[in-house]
Amino acid sequence: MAKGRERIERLDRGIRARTRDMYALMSYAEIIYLIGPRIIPPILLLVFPLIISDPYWLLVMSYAAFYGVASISWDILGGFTGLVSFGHALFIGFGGYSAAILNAWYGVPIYLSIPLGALIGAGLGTLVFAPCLRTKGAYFSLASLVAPLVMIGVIYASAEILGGEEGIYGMANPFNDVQWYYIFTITLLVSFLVIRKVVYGKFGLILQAIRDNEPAVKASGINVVKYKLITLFISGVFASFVGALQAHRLAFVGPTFFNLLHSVSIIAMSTLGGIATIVGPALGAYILVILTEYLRILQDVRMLLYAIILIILLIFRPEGLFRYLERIYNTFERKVVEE
Amino acid sequence: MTSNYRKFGRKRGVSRTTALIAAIVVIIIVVGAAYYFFMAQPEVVEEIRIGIAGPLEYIHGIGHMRGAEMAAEEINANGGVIINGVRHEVKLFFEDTREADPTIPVEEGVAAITRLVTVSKVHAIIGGFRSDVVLAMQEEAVSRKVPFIVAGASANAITDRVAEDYDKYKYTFRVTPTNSTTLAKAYLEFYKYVKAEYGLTKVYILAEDALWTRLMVDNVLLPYLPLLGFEIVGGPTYVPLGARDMSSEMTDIINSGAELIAHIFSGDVGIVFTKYWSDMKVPALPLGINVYSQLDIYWEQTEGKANYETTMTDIGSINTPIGEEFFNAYVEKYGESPVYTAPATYIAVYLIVEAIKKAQSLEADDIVAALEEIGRKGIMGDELAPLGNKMLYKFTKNHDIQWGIDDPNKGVILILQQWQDGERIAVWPPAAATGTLKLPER
Amino acid sequence: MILKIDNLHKRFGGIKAIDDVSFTVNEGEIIAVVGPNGAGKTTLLNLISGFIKPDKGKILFKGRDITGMSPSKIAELGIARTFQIPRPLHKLPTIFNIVIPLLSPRVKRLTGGVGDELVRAIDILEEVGFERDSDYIRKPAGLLPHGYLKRIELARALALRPEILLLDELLSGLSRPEVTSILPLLTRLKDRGFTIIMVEHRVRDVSAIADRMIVLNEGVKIMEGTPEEVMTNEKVIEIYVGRRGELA
Amino acid sequence: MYEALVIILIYGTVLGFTLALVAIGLSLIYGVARIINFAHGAFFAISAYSLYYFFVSIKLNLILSIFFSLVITALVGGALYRIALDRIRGMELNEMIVTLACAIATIEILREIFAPAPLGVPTFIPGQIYIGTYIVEMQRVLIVITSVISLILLWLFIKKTKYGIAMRAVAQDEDAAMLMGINPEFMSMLAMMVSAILAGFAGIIIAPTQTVALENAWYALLNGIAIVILGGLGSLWGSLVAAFIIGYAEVAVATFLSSHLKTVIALIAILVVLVIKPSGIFGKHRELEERV
Repeated sequence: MAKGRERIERLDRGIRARTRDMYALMSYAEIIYLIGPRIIPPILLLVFPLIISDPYWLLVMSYAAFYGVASISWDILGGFTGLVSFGHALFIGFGGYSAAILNAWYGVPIYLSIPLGALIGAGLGTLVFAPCLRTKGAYFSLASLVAPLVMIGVIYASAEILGGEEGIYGMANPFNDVQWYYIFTITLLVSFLVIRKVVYGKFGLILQAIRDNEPAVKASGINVVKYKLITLFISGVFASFVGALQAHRLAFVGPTFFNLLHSVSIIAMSTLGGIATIVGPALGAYILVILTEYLRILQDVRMLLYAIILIILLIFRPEGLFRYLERIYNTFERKVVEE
Repeated sequence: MTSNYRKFGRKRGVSRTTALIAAIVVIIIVVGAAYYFFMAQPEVVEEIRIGIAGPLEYIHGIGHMRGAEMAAEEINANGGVIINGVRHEVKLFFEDTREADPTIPVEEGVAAITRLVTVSKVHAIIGGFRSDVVLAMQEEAVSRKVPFIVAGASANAITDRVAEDYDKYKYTFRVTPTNSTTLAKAYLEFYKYVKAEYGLTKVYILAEDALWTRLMVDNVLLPYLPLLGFEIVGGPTYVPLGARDMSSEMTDIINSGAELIAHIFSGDVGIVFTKYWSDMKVPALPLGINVYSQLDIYWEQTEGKANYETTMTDIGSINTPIGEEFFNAYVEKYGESPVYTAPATYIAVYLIVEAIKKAQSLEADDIVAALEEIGRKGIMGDELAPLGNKMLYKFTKNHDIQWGIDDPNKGVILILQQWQDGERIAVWPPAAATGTLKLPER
Repeated sequence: MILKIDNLHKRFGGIKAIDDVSFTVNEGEIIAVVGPNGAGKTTLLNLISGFIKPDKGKILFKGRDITGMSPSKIAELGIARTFQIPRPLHKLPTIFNIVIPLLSPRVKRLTGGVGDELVRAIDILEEVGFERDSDYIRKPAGLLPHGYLKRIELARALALRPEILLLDELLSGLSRPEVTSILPLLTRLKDRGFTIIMVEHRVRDVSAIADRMIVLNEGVKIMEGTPEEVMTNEKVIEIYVGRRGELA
Repeated sequence: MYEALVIILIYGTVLGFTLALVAIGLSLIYGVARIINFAHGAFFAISAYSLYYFFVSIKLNLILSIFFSLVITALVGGALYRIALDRIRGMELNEMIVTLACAIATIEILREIFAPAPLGVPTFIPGQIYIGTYIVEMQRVLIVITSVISLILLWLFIKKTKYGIAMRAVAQDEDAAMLMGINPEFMSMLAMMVSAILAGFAGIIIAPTQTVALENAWYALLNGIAIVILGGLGSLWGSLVAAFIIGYAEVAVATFLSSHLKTVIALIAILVVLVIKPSGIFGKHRELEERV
């Protein structure tokens, strides 16, 4: 067979060019190329306990999923709507406290206290953030940063009722490590799918439009405030849900749930992974949580190294790791021989 | 059409920054792996593994660490522990909880406990500092059925839970400080003493804003001080943890005409208090708790403004006739006086070892039973730590350490310490006193 | 009479941006509001479209008081506007810029929610001068040239199926051929029954299509009349001193 | 009542000045470079620890110690901008997280170098003066005097010097400034250094009245943010006024109500201000911006 001219072609280009939006795949390689990154990570997450059954790493991975959900839900606000919230911990805290009060004080069973806690937490959080919506840009960020700090103050001031810094404890914790791992991980996967559905639909289009140009959206006859409130609530439901889960997992909830560090870690994870990508924030959460725990072996220089790594990644990959990896992945090439 | 696949593009290659990041990641992994394989020694059967979980970067956690180290070295040097004829050595595992920083969430502490239990496979855990973190750590420790000796947090809830649900929480013990109620009672003893000796009766209550201080003020100071013949002329005033300015509080104290300031500080607010108290020439004597003034450097830190400042202190963190062996050994080894977590952790290691020796077992339930026994029989024998010789260590039925009021033979005693011209002097109880209380001349 | 502006006042700090302006607009008219820079033209549009609340005065739309309503509510009622400096949804493809108003409650109500938004969006883009298969429709709007951004502005306003179009300096920054291609479009829109209020700096261009003109200066309405009346008015020429070239 | 007012006046003023130094720095760097600098509190800590090192550990004389501390702080500020922020200008989130990570790194480094416990620095000038019957430490008088001097110096720098004017130009319109031959990158770095010096100076003069502790970095940052929101981002006068509002309010709340309410009340006040006037007390008029 006569050899033709050799040409190098990017794998994704070939697929797209042939199909426009419908995928008509021509080889297994193409199938793997398309499906691999979408299916392998969830499978890895689901079989993780079969590979590593150490409860410590299961706990760490649960934390990662916890932060993952929180970061993804933050991404709807910060990434897609342009409401860069510095107080996302507010939802985590409200969710945790709501579930804790329902379960520990009123004996609401766990399978009700968590979803109810999520809804109440999201509602309360939306209520608190609603006045902050009047502010824009950096002012919204800073105003939202203040909100959870006020809650910490309120909890300290009402120590007799809300338990002050000793928090609320005694919640039901009926699951073991593996079960908790799956609860957190499946919550992450489900949140991911739901939020993807939300932001890549018409609703998400309006959110992105609000981020790009708010006056134009107003002039288009769309009630921006209403959309922002709904978005706050949707985002809050997920964050509150994991807050409630965490409250039951630790059988403890305290003012640190509202901590600045929670809010800021979430932003750090999202930025590291790449905002407005949904997968990115979850990726960032896994990287940073595992990194923090992995660095434990270094004892006292641990946080220093953590900070330095974070700085380096953010400076040299400012667009986020996900977009970077995506780009690398898209450069997979093949040689095409034209006859 | 034939095709084959290449990983990276033609000209793309690997950019310099990518290489840099990759290098960093590789270094981290290599260092980590090396650490795992070379530093973390292979498991030896003849080990009593004790985990220390505390804020290891702060003085309290350093106290945990050093106290444990001292005890472990002593025990191992004396031939370790013989269990069923096999010699065991104490091996320590440290995990940082970062809890001294009030912004750190509790998850960090829980992860530390889990790691100690499941990775280091410890037989018992000692540590804890911040009440909320300790409560969350306690939950984790008992759910994994590992004895957890709290050496640093005073929340009543920690031991109240043992009473509420013994079967679940029996793995928890506390060596020091005793719970808020006991602290408050000891506090009242100081006041009885000061009233009897010096006739001071007008009290102003000033505390940092925390649940334990509120409980102490509400449940003990406010009801009982008047019963003891004191007049509460002002307060209670609660100072937030991050306060950096206390001028208004001091003015209020001066105006109230108080002779005594009942103060309760565990954070560095205490330092701010001392400075403002001295700067504004407040005539009243602070009598109570100011944890930072237990440190040697406090005098220097406050440029001597700490003169006359008093605080409640534990045996072992001040040089008294009772804890002097421990104190001197510690100072010789580390060059500075111990913080209260150090003697607590020190004695906790001894208690665990003693319990294991007694039970001849490393099973959690056996250790717990033996720890309960230790107290009841009062068998703190001569062979135990130098610190234990002169003071009874015994757990109450709630697994709290028993308080001996002013008699070290009945239980742990708490000391009233005063700064006098650069020296920390124990002024009460008489059994441990090295000097007498002095009043500020203002 | 579709719109009635009644004694409108607006101050910014010490500056009177709009000082006692009143006029009425009839259905199917093109009204041009002209005046030099800083005359308060854009402020007037912002007041009508609800982006700024007036200090005093009333705005009646089909007899209904819309003063102080939110911009989205006013748009919902049928007053669409464009912006002077086009700010498209720069990260989104051009076509989605038009889909946004199509998703608004007003359009849903008018169409009954049937039909594909994308198809309708392309139709509207074609109407304002995009080619159906052009790359521009799929490109992020931020990458388009200035002239097209103005068209996007117009298309977005049109997509809302408004009764009144408020055009804020639609012609500014456009080249002569672009202007000549847009003007007939506006006349066509008028013929289809739209009421158009256009704020414009370039008096001459609009005089060709406007039914009536309103001249503003320093927030005050100087005069109102047909283009001929305005172009020959002494006062107006006085305001535009040094700008005769533009007028003539 | 009268006494309480005097106390509020004296101590509120002292507190107000230190807060102002911290907040103005934060406002300055936002104004010039549009960076919300989460490492601002770290400057406060760096200078205080440097002072401890020079003044207490190696017993240098006071003026030299302060000078070296400020130089170190300024260099750290400049380095932070040059090494880290320069590359990611305009990416607000990255900037904020990077500065935050820098703050963490700085604090960890300080923790490695110095003792983990809070440290103390002796008062610069011993003694006290009497205002009526009230004793005021000389150190506090010094705080007020030096703060006033440094604020005047800052004002002169911004209004009169070439660099100050250039900095204001960048703050107003970066593109226009660039056309005038001003290098906005350099000006941003300079602004970072000046803001570091301001925060550092606050850290130095306040050190003897409190403690040199790592946590101070966070308290300084949070106070600074609170004031900057209240006064309006980027508005130096706003920050100055807001600093005094917060300073007096904190002392007043502590005097008349209860100390533990003072943080909550300050924060709630900020939320209320933001809701009523979303751009802060002295922020720019939003409605005018809307026109452009």
